Amino acid sequence: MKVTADKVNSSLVKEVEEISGQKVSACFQCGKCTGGCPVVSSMDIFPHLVLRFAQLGLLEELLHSKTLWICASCQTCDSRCPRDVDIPKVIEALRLLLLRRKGGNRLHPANLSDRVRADAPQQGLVSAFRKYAK
Amino acid sequence: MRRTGVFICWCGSNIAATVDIDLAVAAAKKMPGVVFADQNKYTCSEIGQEMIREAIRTHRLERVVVAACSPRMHENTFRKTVAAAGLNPYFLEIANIREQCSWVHKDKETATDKAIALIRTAVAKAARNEALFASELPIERRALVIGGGIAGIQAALDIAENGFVVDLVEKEPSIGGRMAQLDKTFPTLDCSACILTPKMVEVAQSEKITIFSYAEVEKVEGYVGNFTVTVRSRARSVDMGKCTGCGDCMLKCPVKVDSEFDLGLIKRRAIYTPFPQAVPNKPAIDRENCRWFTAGKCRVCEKVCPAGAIDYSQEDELRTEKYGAIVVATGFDPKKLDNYGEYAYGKHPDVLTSLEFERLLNASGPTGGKILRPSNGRPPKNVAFIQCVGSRDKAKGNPYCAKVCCMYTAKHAILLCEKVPGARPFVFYIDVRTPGKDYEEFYNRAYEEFGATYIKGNVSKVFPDGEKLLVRSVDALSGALVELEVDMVVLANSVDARAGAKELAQKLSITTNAYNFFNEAHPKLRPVETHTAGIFLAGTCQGPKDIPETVAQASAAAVKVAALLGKDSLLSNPTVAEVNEKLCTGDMSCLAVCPYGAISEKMLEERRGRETVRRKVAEVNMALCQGCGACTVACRPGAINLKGFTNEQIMAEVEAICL
Amino acid sequence: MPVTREGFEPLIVAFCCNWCSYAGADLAGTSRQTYPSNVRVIRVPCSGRVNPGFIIRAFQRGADGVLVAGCHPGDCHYHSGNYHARRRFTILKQMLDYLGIEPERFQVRWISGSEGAKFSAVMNELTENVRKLGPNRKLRDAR
Amino acid sequence: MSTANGKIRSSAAEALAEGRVTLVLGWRKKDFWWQSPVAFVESAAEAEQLTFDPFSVYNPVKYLLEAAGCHEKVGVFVKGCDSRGINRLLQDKRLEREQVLIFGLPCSGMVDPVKIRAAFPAPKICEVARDGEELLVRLSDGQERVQTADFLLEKCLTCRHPNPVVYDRLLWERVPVRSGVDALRFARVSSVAQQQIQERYAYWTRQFSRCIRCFACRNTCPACNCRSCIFDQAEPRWLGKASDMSDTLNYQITRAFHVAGRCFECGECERICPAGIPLQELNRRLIMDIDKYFGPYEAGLAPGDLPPLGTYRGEDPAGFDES
Repeated sequence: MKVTADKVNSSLVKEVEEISGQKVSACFQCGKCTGGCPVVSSMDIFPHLVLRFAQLGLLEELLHSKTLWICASCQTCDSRCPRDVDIPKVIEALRLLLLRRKGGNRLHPANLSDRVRADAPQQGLVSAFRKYAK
Repeated sequence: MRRTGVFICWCGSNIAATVDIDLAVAAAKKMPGVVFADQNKYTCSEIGQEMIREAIRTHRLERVVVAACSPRMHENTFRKTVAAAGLNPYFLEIANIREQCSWVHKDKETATDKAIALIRTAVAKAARNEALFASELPIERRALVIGGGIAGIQAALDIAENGFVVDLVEKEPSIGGRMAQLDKTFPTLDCSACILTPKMVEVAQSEKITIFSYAEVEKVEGYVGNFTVTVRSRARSVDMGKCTGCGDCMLKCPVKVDSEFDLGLIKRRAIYTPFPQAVPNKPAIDRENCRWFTAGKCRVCEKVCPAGAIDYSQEDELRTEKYGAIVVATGFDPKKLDNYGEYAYGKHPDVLTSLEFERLLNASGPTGGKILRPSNGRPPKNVAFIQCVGSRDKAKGNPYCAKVCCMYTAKHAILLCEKVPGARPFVFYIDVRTPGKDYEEFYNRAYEEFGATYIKGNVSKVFPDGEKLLVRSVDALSGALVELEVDMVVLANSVDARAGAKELAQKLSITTNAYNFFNEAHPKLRPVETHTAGIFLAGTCQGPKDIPETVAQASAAAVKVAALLGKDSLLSNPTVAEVNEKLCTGDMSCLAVCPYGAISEKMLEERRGRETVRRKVAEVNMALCQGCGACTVACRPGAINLKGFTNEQIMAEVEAICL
Repeated sequence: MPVTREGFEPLIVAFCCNWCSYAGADLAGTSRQTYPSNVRVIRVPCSGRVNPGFIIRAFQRGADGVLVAGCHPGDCHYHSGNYHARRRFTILKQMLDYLGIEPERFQVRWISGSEGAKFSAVMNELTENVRKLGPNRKLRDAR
Repeated sequence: MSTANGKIRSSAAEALAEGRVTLVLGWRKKDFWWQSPVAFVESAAEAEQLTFDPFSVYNPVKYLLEAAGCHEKVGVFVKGCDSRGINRLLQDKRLEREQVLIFGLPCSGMVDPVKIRAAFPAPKICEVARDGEELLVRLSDGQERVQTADFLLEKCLTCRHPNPVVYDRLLWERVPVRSGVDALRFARVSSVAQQQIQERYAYWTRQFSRCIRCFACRNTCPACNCRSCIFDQAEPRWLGKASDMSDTLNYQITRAFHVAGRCFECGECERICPAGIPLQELNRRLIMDIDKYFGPYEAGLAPGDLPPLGTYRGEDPAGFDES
């Protein structure tokens, strides 16, 4: 694991912030989230470190971590965070990053027939993109 | 047209290299009203100034325009120059052709054009300049200090030392404040009382200082040099003249209530002094709890008082006095912990705030200085100190750092180890901050010498577990989860502004920040002044700080007060608002936007035909007005104007600058 | 407008409060942060002193852009002048826009005494934007 | 005779006869069917002239400025909109509450003569009277009944306060606020605002090109109650004398700015304008902005409040690029 300028400046960090609506940079690693996390013992990267990794652009490590799938989004951390960071949202953003990345969009809007595009309900289309993107 | 002289400065090559001075002089000569224009290499030099004085005399100049550097640089210099030649200093205008022209533009032709436009603008304004005179305001040579903690005490002593009379107003029955509640002080471990009480006594004994304890500021009027303040002294029910302070009443009083001074860890009586070394050392009856006042029977204190000093019929006393200056030193409140259920404060008796722990350490405290668990009266072994409780917490506390907790917690850890052999402090921190003389070394001792364990990790939750307390956290450095069984938890709760600070700010017309700490006039260069002239700040009412800083600020405020009260009179700023009563509608739109309370209503009597009619108009108090001009825009009919920046002057500038 | 904008040099009048923005302008000078000479500053004690009438008059007399610059909110030397200015000019700017007068010509900015670089950047930007808009003909009087 | 007229006449006559007031401001019928201007009644006998009909649109409040100076106490009849004008004068300290005896008239809307004329172009109209929900239009050749709602003034269709907000006596039952008022209130403003900037400029300059600077809008406006108006001052000359678009814009912008946060939508400016300039539209635009930026505010409801431009909040948003 190595911190480099490229990683710190990675656009992925911005993407995580954009998806989650959270400011990753706000965290000062007080650890209150980790201390109270009910499922922390099964995590490989602790919640406060998720934020630290994200701050340093160590996203590959995060995306391969078990933590993303262990977090139960119980919001205990969020309710105590003095920096007002909604950590479950950040973790959800990381999951999304991973989901969106897998395989790319198999179904692309451009490939749809005009009829489908005109008639298919909006919600159906969006969920179809999501499904096929996985 | 006013006979105007224009003096264009080269400023060496600073201006002359970019602005064609000859061209500018030629252009200036053609401007309306200009009867003389010339240039000088350095107008601010003695030769340059003499040239101005000479031209005023020989050309009978009525207005002077200097085209040179920024008015922020030399406006005063040149005002004195024209005054020396017999003109009103406010007949001077400056055209800023250096900072805002030659230094920021490269092309000589356009820079010269602009310089000429700026000179034309200054000439147009100068033609409308009127003679302005600073008026002299008398000064009341008496100071008021609000708050009798260490800040107020120090300020009062220093002002008195300078020879001025001081009234010190304290809300509680005794002065002393928060510092009186402390045990030892970092980083020297001096006993707080040992260094504070001599100062309290000094205040009591000073001929220049009068203490008004059990009293609060009710109303503030007036302005720098001439404040009129009403102080309400609450009915003490004890005749201060007769009371000898023997304390018999306090022993016999049958009513016991939580001691505020000891934060409810022990009881006091309904007639009480907050602590044994109180100054004045004379009790007050807390009427809300006194049996005579609540139930109409008892009068035990009256019976036992050998001096006959008990007086149940006393009433609040209002006293109005004039002051030249005011020092505000009202201190802080420890943060209430209602938002922090996770720390089990109030749910388990062994979870304490730092100030409560401080009382346990104190020899005159509830345990006589022994650290004992409130739950079972036994000394604790493992103690968790939790930092930043309600500090650095923008989610549900204060976003700012309370500044003192890192240091007093190091002190607590050391004192715990000293007092309870075998005890072990665990300090849960986010960052440890120890800037200050000998502070880092003190903190180093806490873990090197005394073996305090510092854990970087905010405690997530404290679980009461029978006799014990379970503390859950993480050590963010090692990544290890922390689960600690302790006997006591001490919460370093944040520093809040005093409840009531906002109301006091309104009374004083000073401002507060978002957290109700009083605002200084400038965060760096005017740290003890407020925006309201004559009102100064000392101590934690301005923001969290420790004792040395508080004392330094108090002394600084005292110097400011002394400098002010030492003057013979004050010169008022003449560029103040002025009401044209003919145009004034009296709707007081101006009053609504005045930040200084400088505008008031006045009843005008005027003749209309054969009748005398009365109507309301606005009136400006020249001493209060600071010349911002917000009123001039609020006034729709343009009836209120700002001297030195009148509507006429600015309109003329606009017209000239656009030519 | 079909006018050739080649060679059009806009006139920008900037009302600067004495305590922050005028000091910022001075700092731009001392640190030689250049900006176009199209900008001409009128010193006022406070942004709260600026009467909308001054702004309209500047436009009438040929200003192509007008800037009011004051202390940042919370930093007003007089506590609240810039807060009042903010309300007044919020209304004025929306009104100009509603009447079809390019709102870009009228700007309000907060520039502190330490923001010399910002002062010069704002002046560069404003001059450039107004240059693109072309001359102000809508409010200008006949003279 | 309608009961409304009966009530206002007896109320005025009573107050005058008892000496509680020495002057009553109301309305009376003038020469034409569409005119019911403000009447000044000083005796119980004169009170018989008073009328309250679909054309009593004139706001009598501005006259209080003069009247209150000459009379110890003045009676005044007010509709909902007029009553907000009283609060305007109270807030501006131009009137003391004790100086007026206020008769409140809940108002279900005034009729627009233009709409009537458009509906009855040919025959001569003799009288238009209210009859329940309908209007009775007496023509030279007979009479017709029409629905009142189709003929109301625009300002009445968008009126949020048809019932007086300040009064000593309410003369009859309150009327309900018209439904859909909120949607209509800013409809005109929004449709102009949605145009391109050049179209807006063209629209407004077309409107303002008719302005002859007669100052009627200012003179009639209860919010324009300064003793001396800046437009009349010579030094500094805030407003040029030339009749060009530049100074007309200067006048209109300044006028609108001076009533910003103070205009209570009585619409008198627009009604009185001889050139038919939609001044209320501009005033409403400012109301819209004040609501948007400083929070919803309606002038003329609480005389104790500071108007929006007389106060501020630290966290106010700015309507300009604050960067």
